[in-house]
Amino acid sequence: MSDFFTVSVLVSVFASGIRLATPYLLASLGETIGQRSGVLNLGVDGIMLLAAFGAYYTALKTDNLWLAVLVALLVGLMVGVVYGLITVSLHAAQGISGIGIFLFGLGFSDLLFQVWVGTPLPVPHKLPKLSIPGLGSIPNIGEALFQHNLMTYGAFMLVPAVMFLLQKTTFGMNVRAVGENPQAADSLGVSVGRTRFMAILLGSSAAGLAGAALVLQGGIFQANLTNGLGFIAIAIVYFGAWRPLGAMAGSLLYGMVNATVVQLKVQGTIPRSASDLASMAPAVITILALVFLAGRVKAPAALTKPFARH
Amino acid sequence: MKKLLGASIPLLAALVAFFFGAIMLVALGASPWEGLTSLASGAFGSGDRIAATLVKATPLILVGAGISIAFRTSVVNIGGEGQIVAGALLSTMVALAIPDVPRILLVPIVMVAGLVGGAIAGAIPGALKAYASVNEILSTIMLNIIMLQFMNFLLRGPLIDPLEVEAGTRIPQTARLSDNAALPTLVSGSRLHLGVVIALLAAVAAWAMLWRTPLGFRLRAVGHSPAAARSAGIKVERHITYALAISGSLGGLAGAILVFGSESQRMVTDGSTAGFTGSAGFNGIVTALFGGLHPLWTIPSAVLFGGLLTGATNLQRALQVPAALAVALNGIVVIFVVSSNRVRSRLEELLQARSEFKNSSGGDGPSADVDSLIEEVEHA
Amino acid sequence: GGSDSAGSDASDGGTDETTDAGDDSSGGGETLTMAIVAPSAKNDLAFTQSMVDAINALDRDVDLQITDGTFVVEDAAAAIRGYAEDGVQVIVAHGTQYGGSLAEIAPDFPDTTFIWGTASDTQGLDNVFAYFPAADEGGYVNGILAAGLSESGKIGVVGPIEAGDAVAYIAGFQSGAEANGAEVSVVYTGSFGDVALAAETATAHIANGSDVLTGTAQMVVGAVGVANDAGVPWFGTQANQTSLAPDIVVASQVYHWEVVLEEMLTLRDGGTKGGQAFEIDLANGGLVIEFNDKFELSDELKAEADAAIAGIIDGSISTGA
Amino acid sequence: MLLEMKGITKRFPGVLANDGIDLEVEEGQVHTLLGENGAGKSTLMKILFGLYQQDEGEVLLRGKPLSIGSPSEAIDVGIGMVHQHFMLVPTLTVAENVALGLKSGRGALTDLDAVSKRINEISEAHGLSVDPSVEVWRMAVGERQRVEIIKALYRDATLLVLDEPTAVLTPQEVDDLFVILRRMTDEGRGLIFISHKLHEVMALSDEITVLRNGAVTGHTRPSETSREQLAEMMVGRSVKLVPDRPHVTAGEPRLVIKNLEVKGDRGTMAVEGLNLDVCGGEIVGIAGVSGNGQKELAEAVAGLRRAEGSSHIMLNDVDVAQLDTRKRRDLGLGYVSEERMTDGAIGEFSVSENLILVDHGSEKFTKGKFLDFKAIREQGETLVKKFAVKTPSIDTPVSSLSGGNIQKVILARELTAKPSVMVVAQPTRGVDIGSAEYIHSQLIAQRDVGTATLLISEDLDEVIGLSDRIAVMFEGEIVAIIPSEEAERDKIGLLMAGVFDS
Ligand SMILES: Nc1ncnc2c1ncn2[C@@H]1O[C@H](COP(=O)(O)OP(=O)(O)OP(=O)(O)O)[C@@H](O)[C@H]1O
Ligand SMILES: Nc1ncnc2c1ncn2[C@@H]1O[C@H](COP(=O)(O)OP(=O)(O)OP(=O)(O)O)[C@@H](O)[C@H]1O
Ligand SMILES: [Mg+2]
Ligand SMILES: [Mg+2]
Repeated sequence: MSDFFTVSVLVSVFASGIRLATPYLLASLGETIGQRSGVLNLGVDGIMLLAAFGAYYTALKTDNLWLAVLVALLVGLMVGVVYGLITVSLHAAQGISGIGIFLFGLGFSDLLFQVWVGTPLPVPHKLPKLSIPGLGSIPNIGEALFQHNLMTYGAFMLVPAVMFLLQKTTFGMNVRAVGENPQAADSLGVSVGRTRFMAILLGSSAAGLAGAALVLQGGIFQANLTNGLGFIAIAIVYFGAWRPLGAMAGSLLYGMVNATVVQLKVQGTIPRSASDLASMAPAVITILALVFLAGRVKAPAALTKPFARH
Repeated sequence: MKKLLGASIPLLAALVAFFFGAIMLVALGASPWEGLTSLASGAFGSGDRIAATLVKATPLILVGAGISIAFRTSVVNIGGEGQIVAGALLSTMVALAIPDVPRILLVPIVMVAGLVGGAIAGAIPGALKAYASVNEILSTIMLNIIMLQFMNFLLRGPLIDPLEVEAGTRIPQTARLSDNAALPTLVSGSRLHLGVVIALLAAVAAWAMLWRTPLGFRLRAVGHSPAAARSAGIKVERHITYALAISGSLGGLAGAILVFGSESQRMVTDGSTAGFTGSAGFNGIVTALFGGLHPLWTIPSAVLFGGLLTGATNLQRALQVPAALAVALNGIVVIFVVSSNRVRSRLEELLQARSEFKNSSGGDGPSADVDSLIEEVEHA
Repeated sequence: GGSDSAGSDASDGGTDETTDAGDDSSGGGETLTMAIVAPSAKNDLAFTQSMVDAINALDRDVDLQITDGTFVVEDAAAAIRGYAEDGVQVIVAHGTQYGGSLAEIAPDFPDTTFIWGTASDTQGLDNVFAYFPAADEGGYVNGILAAGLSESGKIGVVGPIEAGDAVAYIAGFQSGAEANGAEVSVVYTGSFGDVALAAETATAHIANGSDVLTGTAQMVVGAVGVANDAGVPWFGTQANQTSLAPDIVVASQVYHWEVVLEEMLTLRDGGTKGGQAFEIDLANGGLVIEFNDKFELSDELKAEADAAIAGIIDGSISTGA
Repeated sequence: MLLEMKGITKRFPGVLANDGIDLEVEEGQVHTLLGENGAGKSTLMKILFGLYQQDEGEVLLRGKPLSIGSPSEAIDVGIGMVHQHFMLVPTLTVAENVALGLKSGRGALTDLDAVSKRINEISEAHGLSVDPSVEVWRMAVGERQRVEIIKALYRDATLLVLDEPTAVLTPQEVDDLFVILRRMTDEGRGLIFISHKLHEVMALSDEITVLRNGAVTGHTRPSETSREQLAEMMVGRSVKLVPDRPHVTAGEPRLVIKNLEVKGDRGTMAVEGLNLDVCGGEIVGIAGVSGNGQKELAEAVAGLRRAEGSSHIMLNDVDVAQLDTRKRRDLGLGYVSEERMTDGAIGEFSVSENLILVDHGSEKFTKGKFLDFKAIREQGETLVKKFAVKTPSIDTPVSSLSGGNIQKVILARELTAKPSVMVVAQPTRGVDIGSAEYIHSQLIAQRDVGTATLLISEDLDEVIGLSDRIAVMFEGEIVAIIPSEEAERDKIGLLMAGVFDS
């Protein structure tokens, strides 16, 4: 019987947690930008599904992973345009519009899959692992942290990038302003609509990337591949208090707890009879963590509120 | 004029959405006309089908009414799925524990058990929000996951049908539940059961509660302005908890109705909540928002979506197109209809401005607008 | 009927919608209308596809309609009822969970034959046939082979939730592997849909020393991918999974429902509308272990597997399930 | 002529907010807009700033006709506005708030250092001290207003609109503001000033335009008029600026506060061991510079803020310090919060619903388990008439009422409950003269029937005019209690500033 606290097991759990966290991180980073601008997008899961199918189909037909990721990004962007038109230009209620996008993505990705692909075949090549020269060969730590695929590295590198975007750029400042007090921003000539539209596009592109990460890590598409992942990513945005670092913490927590539970099941530490109960762990721990952390940060004040001058 | 406009624009939007559906059908090599007719006839084509549509609408009405209450209190309830499951589980356990109680008692008892189960599942995120500032979007989503696993645990463990254990097949389902708990059918030979009536009554009760009772007044006050409610002496935390508990209880009732109004008269899991709820917890949100967060308007809204869902089964069967088409179409309908709100309000503004012009010359008495204001306050 | 001949060699069922009736007298040359209502997609390379392929492999002229992806029981019930109302002659309710609904529907359509599975009894309904796979048998054979291939003596299993024929397969697999001296770690991820979690479960198995894997249900594609990357042999069930990973799939237990379907239809031709339960197993050829030719298996192991198959068929081996 | 507005008309559903208004502003002048609540002042200014579009009329800037479609267009032509409700993003720093909408010198990146530098220059030149790196939510109201002015100056506004800038300022801050404003007119800028405080209007204005019911009813200069005349022009009748306060003998103490300790928003002690009694038939006014714990005191008595463990708040001999608001209200407490829109009323609720916000569950407004709409309507009609609330109907949402009328709705609700003890904070902030007169008379009438009133106001004239005793609050404590007969403005002012026994 192997023990949980052996180096090799811990390394494996870490690496697994990071992999599991990747799609959550991408999606929740994107959603963080959107929500900071005051737009809730409950359609993340749908965007991920459409983008995941796009990436899968591209990879299947062309065996070109770069192209697959690009397609996912474009799909995300396209849905973002639609969502922006609905919620920003047409002032539609964000909650329901997002659910509309989700349902469309859920159905349409499955439809395309059944019509164009049918039998689930794995893509010829999945995202390759890339050991970072030097760092990757550090014993244990290298394996846990520096032997991942490019999308994983990319996702984690996006964290400082989004922080920079929000804190140091004019666009980021505008995003924060229109999410908090759009009237004030408007009164100074900041276009609330354009800022929110851009934030939505960034958010949905990130969701597209999340879909690509999910499907290209697993190598295969199936109906409802995301299995509610997009909704959890939204929860992680709240958990992370609308901060990129918080989104990272939330994604890692979710991924690590999942990985730990899997590990404990594999080792038999968690008996099979308690298997379902153990699967609750990530959700329970997320809630508990929030009970201890919560109440300090407020949501962007204008979140979900469509803006109109009068 | 305005009423007509209000009703016709979403319908128009739905038509545009169906046009998209038709395009998809053509792309799939099916006849769009046949598709739409089989969709419509599948939903409303015969007595049985209307019954099926109403049965499908039942959980949507309940969840929708509950969602309306929560949203009116400014509490976002995305936990419908979990609350349905909670109600179903508790009512199932009660039916297993006291199968021999006479029907006249057992039916109400299991319905109440459903209410209670859902209320508990709602009160937890409610109390967490009220007293520990845990965001309810997060906690209700998480609770959906928790309830799913709890259902799987119970149905393949403690609550599993002993026959399944004996046979070694271990299908995760309960034993067939007492017939004394089965919801009586309204028209013999049809699927239409008492649950439909219960849902309608519950929607009316939800409406009356929100707009006709002190409790509803307080909930709406908390929804609009917790600070003002608090300084008026309303216990904000408690009412937030109430809102989610009541909202959840309606979901729980839907869960009980799903169990005791089903043909199989038992709970089965396929490992997902959707397999049991038919995603009513999510579709109920759509239904409620579509009905303007008004419990009574959720009724026609639910019948529409219920019809779409039952019609889709027929569509798939008749034209051999993937069922996923219906889900996508559902999404398109939602998108078009919400988008049309803007068009509607623009048109209404135009109309209003014109009638305004007539009134305003009089000075201060906008008598014609008071009604629309009341309506707006009630609907907005 | 012609059940025996239909079985073992129809490896992957034809994709033609209908197969011309041959000289089979019982078919009578008439077209039989059939329908399937099933929870997952008809081309899922697993549970549902196994039934679609089986009907297409029947030696009869069949007009087949399919309603797939109906994981909501009430929707399935509506579809079943719809087909019955449309006068479809034989309706396959391909999901255990549909049983409760069937009990309500079948009595309303006494002239229709319902075929329901996987289930081991007909709930006393005389126009319902039931079918069940003895999945533990193939599981046992796979287990014997897996243990033979394993050098570490550790084998990992990736399951969905603990239910249905997954339980039978895994139980058989476990006793087969253990009979051959291996240690088996069984994990149910708690989800049929979470591909990523299945993949990580496979990874964890490998990290814990497992060097052979198996698993059931649609989310295993994630695990197969991991096994493929790690070069770890994989055993499949329900359908031939070789196409998912041609290099590492050793063998798959494949369901050939046509064996028992043919029997049922023959009974129906004779006027018996239902009332009997059937099982596919290694003995009647409904279960077949299909090997991947590309995966080189030692003759020794192959012989062990054949011996196990023979032993199960003649009853000298108990799968322990 | 810097600005001409000609024949401006603006309609809202049910309201003619501006009815053919003419307004002219010259360079280097302060032009005051005066009018009752709801007269249409803010609407006119929002049209000028591009936030609303007029239905009729035209705007000329330096003789050139302008069509201003959005605030940014207004800013571009040199119009600045300090809104009645601040237009600031609380989570952003001062520098960020100022930089919003400006082109950055560093392309896509913000250039906050440069902005901060300019802010410092402007604040030095105009005496507007702020720290550019502080987030706005941390700032006091007076500071926030300085940020608003800096925003306008940064954009080099030649015409600056100030919509009730003094409503939330202390007297000292008002004096400072006026110095700043004068400096601005000296530079040749034109100012439009809106205020309900007639002494300010007299002190600052060059020109005065009076509005009533959306139309211009008068035009004058301070040198040609008096406060009384101005009040009459606004209201259309003569107004008593100082309330009559007949002598009543105070009764037993009804509110007894002992050793009250309350924390402020930032976690530090805001009220430290405060002791105070208020008797029946008495108004006790709290005089103090804003930020000395008045708000915390009021909220602690109302039960909206936790009092530390050793505190006692006796309400008719019951210690309510640890009871919730509901119970305190049941024991006879009435409360008018200083935050009208957020704490006092529910904007989306109708006038009549707001009038029963506290009592909705009482027998009076319920029939069995249900609300009694007939009784609720009757109550609405009665109170709207009695308190002269200007509203299209009792079903109008209060959010579309003007500030003064919202305040009347709140007071109507709290006073009709016949409270035994009443806490009233800033009852006439932003309220026009006519309404203020009425509110004052109601508070005194309530006192005359025996209510114990604790009045908190930053308007020293109001405190002196209404109170039987004046308690001066400084740094969370009562430093002096002065009977009204002995109240002297200057002496109280010194005490408020923390100068004792000099
Ligand atoms: N957006 C709006 N929609 C409808 N009515 C409005 C709107 N804004 C203002 N009003 C109405 O127009 C009238 C004028 O309001 P305005 O805010 O200009 O008054 P004001 O003179 O600034 O009053 P106060 O001194 O209370 O600030 C009021 O009756 C008000 O209710
Ligand atoms: N008039 C009121 N204003 C504010 N809160 C109230 C009022 N009446 C009751 N509450 C609060 O509402 C909650 C429920 O009150 P209560 O127990 O009286 O309910 P109820 O009797 O079912 O309701 P009701 O009789 O008002 O319909 C309690 O927190 C109570 O303090
Ligand atoms: Mg104003
Ligand atoms: Mg009561």
